[in-house]
Amino acid sequence: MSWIPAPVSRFFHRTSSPPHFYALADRFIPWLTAIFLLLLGAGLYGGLYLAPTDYQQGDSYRIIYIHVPAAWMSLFVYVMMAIMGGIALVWRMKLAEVMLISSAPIGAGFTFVALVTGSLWGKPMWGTWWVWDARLTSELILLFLYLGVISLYGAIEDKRSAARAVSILALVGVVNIPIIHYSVEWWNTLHQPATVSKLDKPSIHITMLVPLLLMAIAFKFYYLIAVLQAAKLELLKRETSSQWVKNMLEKQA
Amino acid sequence: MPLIRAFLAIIRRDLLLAFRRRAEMANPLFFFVLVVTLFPLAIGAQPNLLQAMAPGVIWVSALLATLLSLDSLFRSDFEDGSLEQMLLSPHALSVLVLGKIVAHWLVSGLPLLLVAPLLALFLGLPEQAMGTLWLTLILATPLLSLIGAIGVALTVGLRRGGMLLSLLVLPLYVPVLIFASGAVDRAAGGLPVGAQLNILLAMLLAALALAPLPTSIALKMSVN
Amino acid sequence: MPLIRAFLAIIRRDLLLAFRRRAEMANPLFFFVLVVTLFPLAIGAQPNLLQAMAPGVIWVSALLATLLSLDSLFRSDFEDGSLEQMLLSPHALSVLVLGKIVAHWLVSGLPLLLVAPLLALFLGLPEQAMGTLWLTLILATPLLSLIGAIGVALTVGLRRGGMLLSLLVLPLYVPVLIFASGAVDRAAGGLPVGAQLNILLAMLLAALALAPLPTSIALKMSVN
Amino acid sequence: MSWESFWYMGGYAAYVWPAYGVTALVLAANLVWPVWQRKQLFRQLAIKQKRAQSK
Amino acid sequence: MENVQHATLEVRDLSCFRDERLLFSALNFEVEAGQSLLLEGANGSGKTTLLRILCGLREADSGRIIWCGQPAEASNYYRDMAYVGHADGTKKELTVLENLKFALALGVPGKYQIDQALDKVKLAGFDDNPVHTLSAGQKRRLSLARLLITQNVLWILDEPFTSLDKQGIALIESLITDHISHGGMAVLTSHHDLRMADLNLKRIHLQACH
Amino acid sequence: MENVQHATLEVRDLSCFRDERLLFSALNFEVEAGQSLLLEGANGSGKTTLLRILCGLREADSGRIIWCGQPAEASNYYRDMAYVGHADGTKKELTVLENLKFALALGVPGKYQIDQALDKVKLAGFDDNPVHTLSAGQKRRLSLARLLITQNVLWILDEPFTSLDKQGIALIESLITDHISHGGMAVLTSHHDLRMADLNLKRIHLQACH
Ligand code: HEM
Ligand SMILES: Nc1ncnc2c1ncn2[C@@H]1O[C@H](COP(=O)(O)OP(=O)(O)OP(=O)(O)O)[C@@H](O)[C@H]1O
Ligand SMILES: Nc1ncnc2c1ncn2[C@@H]1O[C@H](COP(=O)(O)OP(=O)(O)OP(=O)(O)O)[C@@H](O)[C@H]1O
Ligand SMILES: [Mg+2]
Ligand SMILES: [Mg+2]
Repeated sequence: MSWIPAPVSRFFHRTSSPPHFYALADRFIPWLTAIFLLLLGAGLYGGLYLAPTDYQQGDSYRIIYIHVPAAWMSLFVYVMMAIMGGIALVWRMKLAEVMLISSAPIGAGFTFVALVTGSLWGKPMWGTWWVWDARLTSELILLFLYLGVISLYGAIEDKRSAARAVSILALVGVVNIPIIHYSVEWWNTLHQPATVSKLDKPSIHITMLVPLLLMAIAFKFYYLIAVLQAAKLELLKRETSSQWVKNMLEKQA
Repeated sequence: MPLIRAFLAIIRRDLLLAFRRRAEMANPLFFFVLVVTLFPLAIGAQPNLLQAMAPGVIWVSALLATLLSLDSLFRSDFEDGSLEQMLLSPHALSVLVLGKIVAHWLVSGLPLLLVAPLLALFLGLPEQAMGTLWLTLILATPLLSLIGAIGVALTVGLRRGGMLLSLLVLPLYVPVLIFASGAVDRAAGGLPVGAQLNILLAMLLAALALAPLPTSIALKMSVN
Repeated sequence: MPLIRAFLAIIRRDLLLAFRRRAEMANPLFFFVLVVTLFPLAIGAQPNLLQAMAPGVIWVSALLATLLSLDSLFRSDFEDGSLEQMLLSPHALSVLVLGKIVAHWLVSGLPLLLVAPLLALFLGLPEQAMGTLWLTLILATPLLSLIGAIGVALTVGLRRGGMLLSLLVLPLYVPVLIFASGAVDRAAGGLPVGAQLNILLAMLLAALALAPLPTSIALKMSVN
Repeated sequence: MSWESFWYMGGYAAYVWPAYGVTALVLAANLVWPVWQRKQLFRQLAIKQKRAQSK
Repeated sequence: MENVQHATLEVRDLSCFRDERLLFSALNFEVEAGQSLLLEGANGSGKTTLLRILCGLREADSGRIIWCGQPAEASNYYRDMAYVGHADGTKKELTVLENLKFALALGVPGKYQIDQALDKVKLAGFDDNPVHTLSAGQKRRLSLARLLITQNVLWILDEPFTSLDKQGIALIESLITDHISHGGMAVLTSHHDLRMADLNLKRIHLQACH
Repeated sequence: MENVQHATLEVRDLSCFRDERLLFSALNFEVEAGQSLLLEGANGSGKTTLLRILCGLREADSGRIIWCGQPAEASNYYRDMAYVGHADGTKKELTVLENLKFALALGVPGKYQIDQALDKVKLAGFDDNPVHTLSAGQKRRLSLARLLITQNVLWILDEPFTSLDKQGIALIESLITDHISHGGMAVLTSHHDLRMADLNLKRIHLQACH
């Protein structure tokens, strides 16, 4: 790792030591929460109140403010997991393992939200809850990939091995995501010339776009908060017998 | 009564075990959902075709999911010696076995009841057939557990019984499959389904009365 | 070369074992046939519907049969300690693992090649699609073994990994399913299939090069 | 715009509000669950420590 | 244990084949209350097989088992007998207490309460530990605690000392001695040399036939 | 075995946790050619775990293993070492000969031919028997025959005497003595008292920490 400048590597070493990371997370979470709430409030206000009704879709389009950010996050989190997995496998970094595991339920949550909100949007727009469209199908499969990661981690008792297993799975899965995506897209166009009218992308108005972007950034901050909370728990679980946890217990008592 | 106490203790313990092994518990459900989603992928997004296939696809998938969950019915008991202790207990073995089957259904059959309608919706099954789908699932999933138990009991002593189990059990599942998917199919077409449901009910009652006995005999043989 | 000798020895031993356990060997094949025959039963005798479904049904069944046969890839080696010995051998683990995968394909993939056309005929697949069905099977069944090996390696240390395995592996099988059944479908409709076959070939080559490494890492983890 | 028409969502209330509701639930669950679990863990550890000390 | 004083186990003309190979034939022995029987023999001589026949998990090729003067099937034999084999029938995911409670629900309550039994096998305080967190020796002792909480006269134990350290062996020897001295009976196998000198101990040596 | 005279195994500062519990820490020892090491300790003290770390099947939480002066990964360690654990890696459906031939194909040919090795472990004549027809003792001896036909210096044996009768124990003791006296090394665990008096035997006692 000689190509990494010494101060940088020192910084990583320090922040990746569990007690240090724990304290750091504790320090950051209030700030992150404040930013998240601000962005969320602004996004919701802009999206639900300020933005005009769509001339084609009526008010149902307002689902966009949660659907699209959630759908973006579902992909983003998986890519993050794969990166963490790579780091965990190559450098044996415990913190990367912890972040990987902590991300999985959050990513699964985003995927689930994208599916449900999409479905709820699809009923008024397409007249059906579900179509076997490329994007929808690959999102469903993404949910299974997340569930696989979560189940595999739960099933292996030795958590060090479990983290390794999950890192491998996340990496193999991420290689497959583009393949799945393109195969599904191709499969769909080969078979079916859009029986259901797809969303004609209306050139989105600026008053509609800004809240969408606000919500997207808000979701990123939400992810940071949630993953830090989960990582704190995971670190504690893994190091119950270590000295820093004992010290913290005494402080709490 | 000690017998009823033992029966309930078995159900309680198996549910507790299922809860402790949560990760495994959800698996038949995942498998069911996965297999159902494979079909649209394999056949292409042709709504009419999918709709016509829906009853068959859902029922075949339910069958396979139950089949794969069967292995867990006696496997761990066999491996850790609990099965021997059950055989040696002074209570009627058939009743204890029935307790295990009930627990198995609660863990692996019941969840199917909850997601099957959702998947049916995804496949485009007409709303008027939903009720029938539900009824057939309620009647037939316990039946699958009961019939399957005989097969597992016969193969639990074998190292890799999984495949053999499917060969034994799938043929026995055929009547269930025919009546259940037939009923849903007819309901989708707006036809009456009373006869099919009655037959399923009769089969369920018969299996409840008859299946535990051969299962216990087979278990005794497997432990030998 | 000692490495090639070890590679061949593994294939030879696994084939010998499969031959000694003949009864088990035939099981994936039976399962395949059984699942395919469930569909006419579930859907009723509607020739047009069956014909339209044929590529999908055959490919989904082949997938499930391979999936169920996967467990035997490392299970018995894990249980009797052969896997540990393989890990401790001075040879490159990836090559030994590839040997095991090849043997697995010879035992469980190859037989499917032989009966699938028969079943396709039985479901009414047009003759002009038979060649394509064959080609897709030749290209894609090794691919299934290669991808599946990663999943088994991850779960072989678990007591009841079977169901979890499907959850891990089926999503990864989706592209294979789509291209393979898509190709057969197009062939049945008289369309060209070169693109699909090329993609399958590319995936096969990529998997041959890439899959053994994560498989060996996962095996090391499982033995730990 | 009145609150009533806001909640009415141009006739799409039955789709929009459940969507927001599910989102809120899932996101909240993913935040609250680890915090709750951590409290639980602390409690368990405290009990264990007390037991170890009394031994 | 009202019928303890009269309990007898008689085995008459027992024989067993395994894969066409004779393991033992015309085996005759008796065990009475307050007595114990140690099966000895080289590896593969059929000790485990004999124990499993004795407790009805396997059928003998010929011969009879007689309990208190009656054929085993017609007597209270299965209620009075308890077996601990290599697999001890405890669930790894359940706690010590849950396991014992379940054993109690399947059997008939016996001489000791659950916490008394845990005390006796030196597992007090482990009530809430899942079994998979116990060491091998603790697991063995747990499987014997089951014998204490349910009512039974005859203990059938297959290598109860296997993979135990010295203290574990001593503890289990004392449990058996205690059971016997209160009018119980035991049939067991072991490659260890038993030191239960004050015991009314019969020995049967199974001859390996290969 | 050209490098036998200089072979040394050094273990430095090894430590291992299991489920948050310290099994051992700061473990240091050396074994030289012609020496053997016996690990002792109560049930669950970590003997098996240590052996598996020694042969690289498990990762230590800290510490190094040094073979002939080099870190294990950088040396011929994995070629010079052989491990026989509880599961011995023989296939029940294959014959004795087929199993040994396969072991040979995976390893490097060693001091003995297959039939010489079978002679030495008293399995001559069993070449064509499928392994599942062997008794437990014969199986154990077969798993040691594998060590004789492949080239290796260090034997790592986990309870090689378990469930063997007295003759079986004597035979395996003599095999180990023979290996050591020809400049080999062995690390083993056992609950039995070893009678290899003429051996250069080191002992390490693992303390159970619970
Ligand atoms: C269950 C149903 C649905 C699912 C699973 C789903 C899934 C997704 C996914 C995964 C994305 C992100 C794609 C990417 O960034 O590459 C997305 C974006 C989007 N979805 Fe959906 N969707 C569903 C239904 C709908 C419906 C009914 C509509 C509107 C009528 C819709 C409108 C959009 C829009 C506007 C975007 C953003 C497009 C872009 O980023 O280019 N979705 N959806
Ligand atoms: N499942 C089996 N199938 C076939 N033969 C078996 C089986 N189990 C045991 N045997 C054979 O039966 C004989 C008796 O086995 P058993 O397990 O009763 O011996 P044992 O006296 O308990 O030996 P050990 O001291 O090793 O426990 C052995 O020769 C063995 O080969
Ligand atoms: N798979 C496992 N998961 C968690 N803990 C384990 C596992 N295997 C062993 N342990 C624990 O690790 C410790 C050491 O086990 P190990 O098998 O190394 O002991 P040992 O010294 O070989 O004991 P024995 O004399 O019983 O063979 C034990 O306390 C045990 O509880
Ligand atoms: Mg025995
Ligand atoms: Mg050990």
